[in-house]
Amino acid sequence: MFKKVLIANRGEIALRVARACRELGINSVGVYSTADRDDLVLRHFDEVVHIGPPAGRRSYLNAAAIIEAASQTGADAVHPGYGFLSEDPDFAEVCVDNDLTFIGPRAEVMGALGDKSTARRLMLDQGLPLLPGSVEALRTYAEAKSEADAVGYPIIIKAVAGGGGKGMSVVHAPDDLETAYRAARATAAAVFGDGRVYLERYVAAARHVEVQILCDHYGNGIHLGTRDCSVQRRHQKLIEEGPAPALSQATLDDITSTAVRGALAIGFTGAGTFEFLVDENEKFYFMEVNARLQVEHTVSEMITGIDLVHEQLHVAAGVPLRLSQQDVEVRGHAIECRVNGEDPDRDFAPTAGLIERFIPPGGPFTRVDTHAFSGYRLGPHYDSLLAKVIVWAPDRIGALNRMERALGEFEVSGPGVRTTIPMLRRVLADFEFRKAEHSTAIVPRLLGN
Amino acid sequence: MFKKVLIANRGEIALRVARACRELGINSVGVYSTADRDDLVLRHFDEVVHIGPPAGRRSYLNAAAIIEAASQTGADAVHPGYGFLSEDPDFAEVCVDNDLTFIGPRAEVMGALGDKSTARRLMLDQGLPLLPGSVEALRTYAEAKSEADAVGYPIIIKAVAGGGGKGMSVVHAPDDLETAYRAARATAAAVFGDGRVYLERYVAAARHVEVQILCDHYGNGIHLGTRDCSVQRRHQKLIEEGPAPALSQATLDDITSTAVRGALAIGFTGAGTFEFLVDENEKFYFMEVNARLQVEHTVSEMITGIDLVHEQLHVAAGVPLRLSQQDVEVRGHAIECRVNGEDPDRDFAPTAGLIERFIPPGGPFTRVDTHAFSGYRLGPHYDSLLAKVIVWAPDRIGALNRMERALGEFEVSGPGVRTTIPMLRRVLADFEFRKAEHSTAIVPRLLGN
Amino acid sequence: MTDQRLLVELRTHALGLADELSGALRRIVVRSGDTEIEVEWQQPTVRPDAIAAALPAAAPQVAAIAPVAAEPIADLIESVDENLAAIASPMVGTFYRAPSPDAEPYVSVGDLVRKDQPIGVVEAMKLFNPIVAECSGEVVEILVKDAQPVEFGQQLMMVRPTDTDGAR
Amino acid sequence: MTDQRLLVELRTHALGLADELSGALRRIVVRSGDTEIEVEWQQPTVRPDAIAAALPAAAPQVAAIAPVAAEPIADLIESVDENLAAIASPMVGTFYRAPSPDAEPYVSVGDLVRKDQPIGVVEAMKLFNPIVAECSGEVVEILVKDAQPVEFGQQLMMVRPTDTDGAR
Repeated sequence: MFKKVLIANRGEIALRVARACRELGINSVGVYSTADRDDLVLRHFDEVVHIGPPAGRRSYLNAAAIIEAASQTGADAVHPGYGFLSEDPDFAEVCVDNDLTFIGPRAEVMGALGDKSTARRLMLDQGLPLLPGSVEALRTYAEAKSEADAVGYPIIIKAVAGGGGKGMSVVHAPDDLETAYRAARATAAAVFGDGRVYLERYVAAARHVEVQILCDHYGNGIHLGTRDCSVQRRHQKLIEEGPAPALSQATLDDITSTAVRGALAIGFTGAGTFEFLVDENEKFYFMEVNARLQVEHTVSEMITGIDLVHEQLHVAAGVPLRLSQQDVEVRGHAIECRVNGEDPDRDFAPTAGLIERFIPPGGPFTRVDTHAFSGYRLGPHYDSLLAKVIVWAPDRIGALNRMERALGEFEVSGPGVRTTIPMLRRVLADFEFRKAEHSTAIVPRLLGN
Repeated sequence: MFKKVLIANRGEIALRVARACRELGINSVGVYSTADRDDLVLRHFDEVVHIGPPAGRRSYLNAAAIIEAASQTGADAVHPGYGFLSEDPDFAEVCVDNDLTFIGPRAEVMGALGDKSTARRLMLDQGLPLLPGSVEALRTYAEAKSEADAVGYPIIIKAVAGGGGKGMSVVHAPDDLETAYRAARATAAAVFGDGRVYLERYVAAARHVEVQILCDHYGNGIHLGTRDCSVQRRHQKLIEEGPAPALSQATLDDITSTAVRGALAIGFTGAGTFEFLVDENEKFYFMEVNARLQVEHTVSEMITGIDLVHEQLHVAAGVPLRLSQQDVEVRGHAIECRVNGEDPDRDFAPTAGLIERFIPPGGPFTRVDTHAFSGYRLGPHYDSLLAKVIVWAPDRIGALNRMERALGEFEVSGPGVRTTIPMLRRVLADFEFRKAEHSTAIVPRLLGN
Repeated sequence: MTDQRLLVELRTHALGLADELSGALRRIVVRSGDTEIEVEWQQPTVRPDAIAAALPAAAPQVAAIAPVAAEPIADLIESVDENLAAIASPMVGTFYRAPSPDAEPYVSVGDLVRKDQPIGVVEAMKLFNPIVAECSGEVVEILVKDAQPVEFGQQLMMVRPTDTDGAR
Repeated sequence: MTDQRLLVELRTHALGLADELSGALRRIVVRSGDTEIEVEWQQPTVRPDAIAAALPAAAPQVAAIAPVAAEPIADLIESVDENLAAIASPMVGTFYRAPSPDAEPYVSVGDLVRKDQPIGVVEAMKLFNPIVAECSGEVVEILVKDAQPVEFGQQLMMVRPTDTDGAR
């Protein structure tokens, strides 16, 4: 097992990993930018290194600074968290070049999965169902047009190098295709430095269902059940729950075993997520693989009792999987709500300011992952996630009621500080959501757009 | 089910019950003394009533004020929490006289269990094992002497009306008996208004093991597993864990079924705890019944996934038990640490003052039940419990490591504020404790007394 | 009075209030015409008015009418300013203005009361507890209705004391 | 009273109140007619030194020497007071005082340096990055040893500027 792990991230996920390290007797090294230097999160690490100024590309995305910090402190592994460098195959390679274990899949696997076109080809070859559309990148507008006609409208154009919901464009009619195609290429080139795009059928009222995967270096892989992440605003998840509700056990079994098969076929190692779209007939289609820990991994932890970061650290250190699939028993229902510092009245723009009072919820079967506290200053530099609230109950309605209680007692206040809590409570109270009849269309409906 | 429940308590347990009410869609009525009027706990209730000045006997022990508050607000039941009026059969009776459901056992059962002499007689009749000693109250010193000689020294003298570790006296040699006997009688008379005492064999190095019981009004009863509460300082529990470690499954099965049998035999209803002493040969002896929710009920919740207060409310409302014994699956290991505002350098005297910074632990499998927050003023009027930290893990060592992590990140600071956290961490790090070879002698050993 | 004199006067009063009032103060405003002194303290802790302001939709409804505890400072300032004394309920119960349904009220607005004179009863657990005036004076306001539930400490009446023995 | 006089008066009162009142003040307003003085204090918040003071036993050990970030205020006060300017590392890496192991150090204590003169290198990812003086002056202290790991922003040297162009 590792002796010292550098955590190349900030906020709640850096704290999450530091907690796992402390529980396993591993020393942790935290890194921080000037913007985070007063943060009480730093007390959770055994050592800390100041790596750069506030701008992400000069601090948390600064591979050189992070590698140097790891060398200085004698760390033997780097945990990238999510976001920042977590899906950067070059960074994974630089870690290895510097005798550091990168806690994630091998660089080449990550590279292949990061290219959506390659990932789709790989999964198609393994017999995973894809939505009708172009597997490879579209080379010309003519190709896009013939593909779209074959698939039938509406279609969605996505960036091959994309992810996290960025650079997607829905086209409802043939007349809009050319403009959308050229705009999507330009956006992809600007945002990802790679103008390639592909298209597939657009399913407006689908469920977003994903499978949590864990694989070791010896060809063993298991899943930790499913999560439904259909409650999204502009492809940003707001609420996640597990197991995915309103699906038959046969579908759940099918989707999980499909994911494990796909993961093992491509030599995936570590913790990852297979994302699927599920239509109203419970047909499911492979979307993409997230080759890292996800924000919502907590949901899988609550329903399985397995600490995913503990297991992730073990398999990264070369330990064979300590769990077989039979050891994974999904029990009850868990929900996570993301409390972001955003202003719903200003189109969910991030808010900044001093959080004067921060009293997270507590009590039975209620987990809070947060780096905030009374006196925390929410800055403008990074994402707006303030806290994740996760609750568990024996059944889904019990979990919804518990979450409603938990959000109701969550106090976040300060001048100018606004959060997603009111929006989250609206979703929780929604009749369709309570009946688990919702799809990715729920938030647009509630917001009236 | 109840429509409105008045919670006749304060602090974390009032909050605990209010949370359950909110999750079940029951309106809650909070009561508060002048000392608690600024408390943010009040926001957790749907309505609040100011019942009296700070002194407990004029507020939280003031049955008339509580009954009036219940009448005013139209509550249909009263939850007494623990402490205060929770084990007062007269109060239970007054509730019933005023058409209020008292959430607890029937007054006569509570009365019988509150009299240790009656309780011992009842349990002996049901075949529960008692420690050698006097079942009934001792009438004279001569009787005490002959009983002590028969039992063999050391012996312990306890008040018939006692509880919570108060009024106990250990006698190591015959010469000390008379003084101890007369002092114990005087103390019992002064503290409990009832001078009767009994004696039994004193087991210095025993484990304190208890069984969580839940019974309905239709003769059904189940247990929710065991808890070990051997880590005590002067009979005040500091750390509780479940299931009781280092006991064979046969012993655990025996002790739990014995408790259920005893509970059903005496017509117990609601949530309660059967306390046993277990010696090094795993022989166990009935000690007493706590006819109420206990501070450490959280441990049972974490290992069974059952919300005990939800179930308690249901059975009190006349709903048959919703769980059979087979539904109760004990999974993993849970530990609770009581964080009290006490000064270890002044013999654990309660401290008071402004808690400037209060940052409870969070993250995976970590539960905090607390009424405190940054800016909370810890007053001198009530007990010193500030927060309960409960963690779960698949095994005991994992739970100990997680608790060590959780306590390590718990920030409680303010001028003059001291807590039991350092003491708790000493116990967690103790070699004997980690091996689960400890007994009730552990805290005296660590404190060197 | 000149502005200058007035300021000194206001300051004296502000300081006097800060000195004499108990509890954690939040704000004192002393004003006379256009002249004003306002002092606000940092929020040392959670005060009842802060709680009220922070209450979400599912906020507690105080069971009876707003208790004395809810706005202690405002009340105190008012009573100091106007030299009024409040009579508060010593217990939770039901307030009655008269000894029986058919009887005349003990007191009405405008009545003069003597110290220790009964001004109403609070019934709790079927016992009727007489409430007496804490000072002699004139009843200027009755804050609760007949047969109204009251909390501990809830203000029942305001009295303008006629002597200084029991003004506070 | 003239506005000028009045302002002086108001200020005197504001200062007097601030002096005489106890507790953590948040705001004082003194007004007379159209003239007003308002003073508002910052809210208490979490300061870095408070954090440092509150660190428990298992506190982070800063990997290298205490970084500039750890005590920004103290540092600033010191350098202002003594009129010294710090040269800080622009990156995480290893500081070297000389271009090669056998060479003489770029600078030593007592040396005069010109603005933009190299004073050391920081090696990061096998690249050597020259560090230059930000102002002309005298090297009064070298805060890190040769071949010592440094953080971003860590102070390397203190210089007493000889002109004002780049004192900070």
